[in-house]
Amino acid sequence: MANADCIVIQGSNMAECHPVGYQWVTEAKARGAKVIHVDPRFTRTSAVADRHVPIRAGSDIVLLGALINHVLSNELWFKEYVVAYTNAATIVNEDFRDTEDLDGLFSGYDPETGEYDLESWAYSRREHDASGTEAGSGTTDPDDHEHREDDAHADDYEHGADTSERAAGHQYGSGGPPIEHPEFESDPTLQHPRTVFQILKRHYSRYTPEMVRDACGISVEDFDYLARTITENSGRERTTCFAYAVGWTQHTTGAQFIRAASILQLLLGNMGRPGGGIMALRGHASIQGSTDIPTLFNLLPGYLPMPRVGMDSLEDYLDSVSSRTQKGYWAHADAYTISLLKAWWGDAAQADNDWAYSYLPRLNGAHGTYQTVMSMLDDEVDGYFVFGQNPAVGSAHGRMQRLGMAHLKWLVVRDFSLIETATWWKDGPEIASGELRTEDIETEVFFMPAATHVEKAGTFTQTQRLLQWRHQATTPPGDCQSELHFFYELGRRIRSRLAESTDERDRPLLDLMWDYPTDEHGDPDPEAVLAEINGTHLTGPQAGRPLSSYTEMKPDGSTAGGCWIYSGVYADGINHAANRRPGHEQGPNAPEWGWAWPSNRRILYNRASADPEGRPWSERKKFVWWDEEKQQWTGQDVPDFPVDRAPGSPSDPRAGGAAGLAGDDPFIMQADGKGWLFAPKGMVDGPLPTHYEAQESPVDNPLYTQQQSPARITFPRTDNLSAPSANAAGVGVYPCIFTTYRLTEHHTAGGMSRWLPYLSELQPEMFCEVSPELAAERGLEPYGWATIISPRAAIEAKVLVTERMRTLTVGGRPVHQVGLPYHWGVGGEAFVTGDAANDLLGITLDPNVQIQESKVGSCDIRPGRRPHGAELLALIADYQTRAGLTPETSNERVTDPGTSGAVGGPAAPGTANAAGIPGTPAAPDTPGTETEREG
Amino acid sequence: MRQLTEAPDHIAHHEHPRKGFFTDTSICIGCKACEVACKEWNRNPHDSAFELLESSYDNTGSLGADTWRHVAFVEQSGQQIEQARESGRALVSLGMPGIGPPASRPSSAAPGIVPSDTASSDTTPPDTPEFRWLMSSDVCKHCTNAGCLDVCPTGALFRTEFGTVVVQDDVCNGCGTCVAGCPFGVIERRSDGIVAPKTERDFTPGEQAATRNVGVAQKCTLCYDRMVDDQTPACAQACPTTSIKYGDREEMVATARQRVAELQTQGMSEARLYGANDFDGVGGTGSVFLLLDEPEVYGLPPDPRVPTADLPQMFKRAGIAAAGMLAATAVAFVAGGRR
Amino acid sequence: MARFSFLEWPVIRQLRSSDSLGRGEAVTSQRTREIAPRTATADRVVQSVCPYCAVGCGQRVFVKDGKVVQIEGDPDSPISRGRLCPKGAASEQLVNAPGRQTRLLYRAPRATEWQHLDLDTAIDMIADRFIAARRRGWQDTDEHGRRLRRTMGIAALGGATLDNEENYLIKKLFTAAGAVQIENQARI
Amino acid sequence: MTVTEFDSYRPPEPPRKRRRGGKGRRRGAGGADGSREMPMVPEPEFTSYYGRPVVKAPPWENPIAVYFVLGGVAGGSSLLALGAQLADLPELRRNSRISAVAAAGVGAIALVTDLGRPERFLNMLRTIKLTSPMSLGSWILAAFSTGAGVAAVSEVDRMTDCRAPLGPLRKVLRAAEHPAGVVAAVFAAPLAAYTAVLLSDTAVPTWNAAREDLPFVFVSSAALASGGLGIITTSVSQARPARALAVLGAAGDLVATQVMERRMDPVAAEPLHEGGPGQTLRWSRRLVAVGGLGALLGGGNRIVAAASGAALLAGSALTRFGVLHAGLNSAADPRYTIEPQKRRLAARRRAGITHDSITTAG
Repeated sequence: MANADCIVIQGSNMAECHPVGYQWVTEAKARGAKVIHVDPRFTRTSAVADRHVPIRAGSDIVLLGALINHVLSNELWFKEYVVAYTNAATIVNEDFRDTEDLDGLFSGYDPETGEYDLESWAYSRREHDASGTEAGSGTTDPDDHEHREDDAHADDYEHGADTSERAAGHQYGSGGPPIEHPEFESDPTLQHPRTVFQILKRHYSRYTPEMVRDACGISVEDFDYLARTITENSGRERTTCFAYAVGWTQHTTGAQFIRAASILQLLLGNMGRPGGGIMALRGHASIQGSTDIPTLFNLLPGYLPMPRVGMDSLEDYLDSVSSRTQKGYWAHADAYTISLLKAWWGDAAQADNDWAYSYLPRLNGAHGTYQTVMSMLDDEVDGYFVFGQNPAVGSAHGRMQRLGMAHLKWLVVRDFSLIETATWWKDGPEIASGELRTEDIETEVFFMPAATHVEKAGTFTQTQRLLQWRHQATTPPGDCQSELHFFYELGRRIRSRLAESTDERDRPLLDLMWDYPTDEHGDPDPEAVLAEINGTHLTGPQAGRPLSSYTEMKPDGSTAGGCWIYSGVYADGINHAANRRPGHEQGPNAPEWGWAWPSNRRILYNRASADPEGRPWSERKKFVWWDEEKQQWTGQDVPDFPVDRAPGSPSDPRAGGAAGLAGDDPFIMQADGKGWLFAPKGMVDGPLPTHYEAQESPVDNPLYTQQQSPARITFPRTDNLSAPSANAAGVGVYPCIFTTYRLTEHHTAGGMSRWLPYLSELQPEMFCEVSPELAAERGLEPYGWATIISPRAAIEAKVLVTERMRTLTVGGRPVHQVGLPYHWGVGGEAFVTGDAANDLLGITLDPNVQIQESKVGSCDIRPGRRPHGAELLALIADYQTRAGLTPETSNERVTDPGTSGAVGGPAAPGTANAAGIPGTPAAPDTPGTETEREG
Repeated sequence: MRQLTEAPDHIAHHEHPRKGFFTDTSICIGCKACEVACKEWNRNPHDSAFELLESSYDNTGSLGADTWRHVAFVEQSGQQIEQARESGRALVSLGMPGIGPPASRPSSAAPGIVPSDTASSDTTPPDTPEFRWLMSSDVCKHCTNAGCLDVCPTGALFRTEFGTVVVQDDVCNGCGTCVAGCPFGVIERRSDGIVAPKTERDFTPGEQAATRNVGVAQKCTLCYDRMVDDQTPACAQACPTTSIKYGDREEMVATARQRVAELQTQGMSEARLYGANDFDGVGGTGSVFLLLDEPEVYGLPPDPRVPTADLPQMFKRAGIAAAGMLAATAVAFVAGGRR
Repeated sequence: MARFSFLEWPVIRQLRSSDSLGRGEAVTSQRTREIAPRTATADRVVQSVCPYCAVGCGQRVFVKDGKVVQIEGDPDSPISRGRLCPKGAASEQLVNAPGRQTRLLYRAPRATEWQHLDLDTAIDMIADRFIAARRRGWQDTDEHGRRLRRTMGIAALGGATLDNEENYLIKKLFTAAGAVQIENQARI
Repeated sequence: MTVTEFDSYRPPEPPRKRRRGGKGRRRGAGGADGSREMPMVPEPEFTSYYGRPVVKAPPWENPIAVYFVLGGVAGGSSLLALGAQLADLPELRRNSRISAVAAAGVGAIALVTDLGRPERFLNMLRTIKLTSPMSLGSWILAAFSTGAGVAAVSEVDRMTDCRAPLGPLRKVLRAAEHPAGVVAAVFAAPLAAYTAVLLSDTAVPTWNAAREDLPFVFVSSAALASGGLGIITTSVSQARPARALAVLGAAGDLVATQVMERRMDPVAAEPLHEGGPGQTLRWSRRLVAVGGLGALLGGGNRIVAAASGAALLAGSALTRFGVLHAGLNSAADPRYTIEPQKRRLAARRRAGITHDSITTAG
C-alpha cells in the first residue's frame, strides 16, 4: 500500500478503524500518492485524504459500475494484462441473459425459492471437451499484494448446481467448487458478443456519471476527478489500490461490492502488483484466524466445508470439495481432510471406517447466528456459550438477541467484565420496557471471567494471514481462565461423564484426541495445540516429525494435521509464529517475523506483477520476474507460483493441481488460473455486480424495476419488520437513511472499551450525526437529545450537528443520512452506557456470506428523549401502524412492476435462454467477504 | 538588574542535546492514541465526567493536570479555510525568518517522510475547498523561557539535562503559582480526581488504584523517566502516523521547516510553524507545531510572552512603590508628629 | 526526601553550583536523580500482539512482581513499528481494568441477583447441562432418513479475539459433540 | 435541552457539571455570541477554541486574598511600629507591633491553607528563586515575621508584666527588640509590594497588564489599611501618624487605581469593571474614599476614627478580593488573552518588527 500511486478508500474509515495500518497510507501520501475517500460521512479518514467524495450509503455499485464503464468506453483498460490474465476473452453460455435484458434479474432465477440456477451463467465449452456442464470457478482474491495488504482467504462460492442450502461463505473453501481441468471457448480479440468483455460492456453501459449523480448523490465533477485520478494512476508505471472494510460487506449485496472493485482493478491491471489490489481491512485481532480455523457452522479448519446431508461417504464429500484434476493446490483436498480426521480421532480413524468421516455431523441448512437466535425464540436451543462477544449490543436487532436469550435454559458468558449480554436479565432494555420481568426469566446465567491476551499464550492471525505468537506474560487472576483452559477442561469432564457410555452417538467424543500436556494449573499447553494444527508424520521414517508444509500431507493416514493451510508454522518443531527478527533488520516483507499461511508466503498472486513473458511491467513497479539465466522466478518476494514454471509454458490439460498451471496463469488458487471479470459460479446472486437498493431504502432503484437484490435472504416475521421502500405507501414514515459505524476510541460493542476509563472518556455518550439541513428541518438542537425510530426499535442519542454529514440530492430529492456509532449499550456496569444503535437494525442477509445489512436502514428522527416503559413500545407500534408495516413489507423477492412500472414480474428464469452468448469460464476474484462489524 | 530569562544556549547545561517534539498536525488523524498512551504511562487519572463536551470529537477539553496530550478537533467551512490561507500568505509576505524551501533538502531529516518520487511538480492546492476537519495534538511546550519554572518557589519545577521542564512530584507543595505563570495554560494543580479510590492497589485487575499526586502541579514531563533510559516518550512512540515526532530539538526544527516548505510548495499556504522561532516571547519552544490555521483556532495563544521577561521592570516598579510607602510613613510621622 | 542535610539544601547547592537561579541541577530531589522508567525496572518483558483489531500490532508487555505494569508498542514489529492506536495503548488498562471481573458469578433461574460460585462447581454444572442439552436436541436423521448425527440443543457465539488454538479446540469439541450451531464475530 | 412529551418519564437529569470553559462554541470571525455575553464591548474580531480559556487561572481562592490584605496590614503596621518606636509613641508602637505579627501570622496560615499540599509549606524555603516572586515573598515573609515576632514577643512580655519565666533571655529579648523592629520594618514595604508582583508576574491577562502600577495600588492599600487599623486600636492622642498614613494611603490608592486602569490594555482592564469583581472594586473605592475622608476630618473623634478605620480596612480588603477575582475571570475567558495579544502582535508588525512572532511561515 505504501507503494501505491493512488489509494481509494471506500466503504472503510481506515484512519479511524485501523490507525496503525493507516501509517502506510500516510507514507504513500507523503511520497505524493493521491488519497481519495468515498464515504457517506466526512470522517477522520476524509480529513487527511486529498478529497472526500460523499456517497449515499449502499449505492457503491453504481459508482464502481460507472468507473468500469468509464474505463471500458474510454479505452483506458490495461489491454495486455486484461487479455493475458483475466477471463475477458472467455465466451459465456448462449443461454445467459443479463439484467439489462431482464430488468434487474439474471437468467436462472426461481421466484419461488428466490434462488438462481447458475447453469446459464457457465462458460461455453469447446466441442471436444464434453465432460459436462461443470464450469470453472475458483475463487480467491487476487487481491493485492505487497506487504500487508492482501486478505487472502478466499471465498465463498457456491456450487452452481445446488443452491438449495445457501450456507454462506466458504462452502467450497479457498478452492471454490470443483472443476475438471477445463478448456473453454475464447476470443482473444474480445469482439465476440458473448465474450465476458462484451457482456461487461453491455452490463455497465447505463452506469453513467449522470446515473452516479442521481443514484449516489455524487456530483459529475467529483466523479470526473475520481475517474481521472484512478485511471491516470494505473497501468504499467503506476498502480492504484482500493481499501474496503465492512462498509462494503455489511450489505445485502456486500460480496458484489467487492467483486465490482475487483473487476475495476483487473481491468486497470492493478491486481497482484505492488501498490495495487484491494485491501480488506478486518476488525478483530484474529478475525482472520477465526475463519481459517473457523468457529463457523459451515466450515472445518482450512476452509474445508462441513459435510452436508446426503454426503454419506468420504468420497462423496471429497468429490464435492475438489476435483483431482483441477488446476492449483486444491486438488489435494483428500490429503487435507484425512489428515484433519487423523488429528481429531487418531487411531479411531482408519481406512476401513472412512477415516472416521462418519463422526462428523451434517448440515442441511444455514445455522448462522441469526438463524440460531430464531431457533432460541422457538425454544429449540437449551444452552448458549458466548465468549468474547456481546450480542446484546453488537449484533443486529439487539432486541431479538436478548429475547432469544431469555428463552434459553442456560447461558455461559465468558468475558472480562459484566457486559450487557451477561446482565440483560437484570437491567436490559426489555426489563425497562416491561417486556421481560427478571423474576420470570428462567435462564441460568454463568458469568465466567476470562483471561486477557497477556495471561495466555497463543497465536492471532492478522488481516494479512500472518500468525503471530503471543507469549504469556502473567497468570490469570482469580477465577479467570483462558478459553483454551475452559474448553479443554469442559471436554475432559464431558468425556469422563460419558466414559461408560455405549451409545454410538458418544463415540466421537470418547474417541477424540483430547490429551494435551498441562501445566500445574491444569492449563493445556497451547504450543502442543499449535503442533497438532501444524500436523505430524504418523508413520514412516519421519514418524513423529512435524510437517514442514501442507505438501507433505498424504491421503493414506500417514500424516495428521488440524488445519492444512497452517501446516509449516511448526516445521522442524520450531514455533515459527514466534519468530521475532526485528523488522528493521529485514526487507519490507519481513519473512522472519511471525509466519504467514500458506508456507510463509507474504504476498499472493505476485506472478501478475510481471508481464506474460515474465518481465516486470515496468522498472518502477518491478516485483517478481522470470530470471532467464537461472530459469526460475525471482524478485523481492517469494514468488507465488511454481518457481520453475517458465512463462509461456502451456497448461497440461491432464495434470491436476499445481502441475496444471500454465506459465501465465497468475491466479494460482483459481480453478482456471485467471482473474475473473465475470463469475460463472461462486456468486449466488449474479455473475456480475448489479446495483440493487438496500432492503430498506427510500430511494427507487434508478436502474431496474427490481428494487432489492432478488437473492437476498429475508426473514419476514412480525419481530423483524422492514420499512417500505421507494415509492411504496408509508415510505415517508421512515424518511431518513441511517448508517452505523465505529469510532476509533471504542471497540465494537464496547466490551473492551466501555469498561476502560481512558477510552470511555474520549467518547462518553451515544450520539448521532446529522447535517445542519436535517437539524433545521427537524428542530434538532446541537448536543440536545434526539430519538431515532426504525421499524424495530427507538433509541435516543445526543445530536452532533455537523457539516461532515451531507444531505445528498438523490434522484432530485434531498436524502438525509443519520450517522450512528454503535458502541453503547443499556446496562449498569460500564463506565459509559447508552442506547444501542444495533437495536434499530433488522435482519436481512447477503446470500453469499450471510452477513447482515447493518450499514443502511430507514428511520425517522425527532427531537427529545425517547419514552420509557410501555410508552416506548407504543411509539414504535404507532410508527409501524402509520407505515402500514406487515411482514411482507419490502420482503417481496421480485419487485412488482406495478409499483414502479417497467418490465414484467418475476422474470422466469431459464425461459429466456434462446439468444446465444456462448459462455466461457471467467474468473472473478472476491476478497474476503466475511467480515465482522466494522473492520 | 540582570536579565532573568534563560537564553537558549543556557539550556544545554549538560552534555545532552535538547530534546523536543515536532507535532505535524497536517498528518494527524485524531485517533487520540497519544492521549491514552500518555495517561497510561504516567498513570494519570481520567479526566472526565463522561459527558460530551460539545466540541466535535474532543471530549477531554484541554490540557490540564490529568491530560498531558490533548487532541483538538476543529470543523471549518470553506470561508474559514480561505481565511487561513490568507493569513498564511500574509505570514510569508512578512519576511519572517527561515522563509521558503531550504535550498537543498537534507536527506537525513524527516523521519517517516520519504522523499517524494512521484509528486514532483504538483503545485495545485489540494481540493477540499468546502470543508475541513483539523486535528491537532497539543502538549506542553517545554519553553526556552518557561514561565512555570521561573515562578516556582520551591524548585519543584526544574530544567532537566535534556532541556525539558519537569515537576518533581515529591517537592511541589501545590502553591499554584506555576499555573498562572504558564502563557499556554498547560500546567494545572491536580484536584481530588473524579473516582474515589477504593484501595491503594496498583496494577491489579478489578481494583481501582489511588489517584496519585493530588494537590500537586502536573503537566507533561516529556516522559523524563523514559528519556533517562533513552526511550521515546509514550505519545510519540504510539502515534500511528508519526504526526508526533520526537528527537533533538534542533533536528525537530529542521524537520518542521522542511515540512512546512513542502506543504507551501504544494499550495497549502495555510501551513505555518508555531514555536520554532527562538526570538519569540518564550524564546522558542521545545515542542514545535505545524499548524494549518492561526494558533488561537487551536486554543493556542497568538503572541505568548513569558512574564519573567518583564520581571526586572516589575521589581523596579515594586521597589519604587515600596520606597513610596516608606516615604509616606515618614511623612505620616512628620505630619502626625507636628502638633 | 531523606534526612535533611545542610549541604544538600538547595539554597546551598545554588551557591555551590553554577545554577544560581535554582532552575536546574541545584533543585533536584534525590528521587528525581534516581528516576528510572518502570520499563527498565520490570522483571521481564514479553512480546505479544494487540488484542483489538486485525492489523496485528506488536506489543511489549512488562511484568513486575507477577503484575503487568506496562504494555506498549513493539518497535521491532515490521507491521506496526512500535505504534499503537488508542485502544492498543489502553491495553494495560484492559488487563488491569478496575471494572474487570475476576470472580465467577452465577444467576439462578428467576433470581434477581448474582451469586458467587466456585469455578470447579460451575464447570461441573456446565458439563452436566451440556450433556443434557446435547441429548435433548439430538437429531440422528432428517425427515428423509438421511444421516445428520448432530444436536441442535447447544449453540455458541465467539468473539474474534480468541487464539487459533482456542478456536481449534472449540471447533474440535463441538464438532465431536455434534453441535453445529457455532458462529463467531466474522459474521456479525 | 430539547423537550418532548416523553421527558416526564425520564429521571430528572442531574445538573451538568461544567468542568471548564464557557458554554457553547465561539468560533469563527465575528464571535456573535461573544458580544452577547459582553454587551459593553464593540463586536470583537476574535476566534477561539470552543470558547475555552487559553491560559489557566491559578487555583487561588479567597484565603490568598486574605493573605494579601493581611500581608499589607502587617507591613504597614510594622512601619508604624518603627515610626512609633523612633517617635516614642509606646501605645502605637505596641499596638502596631502586635497587629503586625498577628496579621502576618494569620496571613501565613491563610497562605498555607491555599496550598495543594499544606504539609509541605516548608518547601517554600527550599530554595531562593530570584525569578519567583512567591519564593522571594516567602523569604521576605519569613524574615519579616522573625523581626516582627521578636518585637511583638517583647511587647507581650511587657503587657503581661514579665510573668513568663524567661530568665536571662529577657535581657536578650529587650536588647533585640528594637533591632528586630528595624528588621521587620526593612521587610515591611517589600512584603506589602511583592504580592503585586506575584500577581503581575503571570500570564493572567488582567494582572499582567496591570504590572506597571499594581504595586502602587497594593502599597497604598497596605498603608491605608494599616493606618486604619492603627486608628482603631490606638487612642486618638497617639494615632495621629496612623491617621496621616491612612489618609495618604487612601489618596494614593484612589490615584494609583485610576492611573493603573488608564494605562492598561482596555480589554485586559475590562474585568476590573465588570461583574462581581467590578462591583467589589467600586465598593472598595467608595469605602476607601469615605474612610479616608473620615480619618482626615473626623480622626479626632475616637468613634469616627474607628468607623473610618474599619471602612478603610474593608476597602483595602475589597481591593485585593476585586483584583484577585478580576484576574481569575480574565483567565477564564479566552478573549482577554487572545485579543490583546493579537493587537500587540499586529502593532509590532506594523512597526516593522517581524522577527519575534511565535508563528512563522518557515
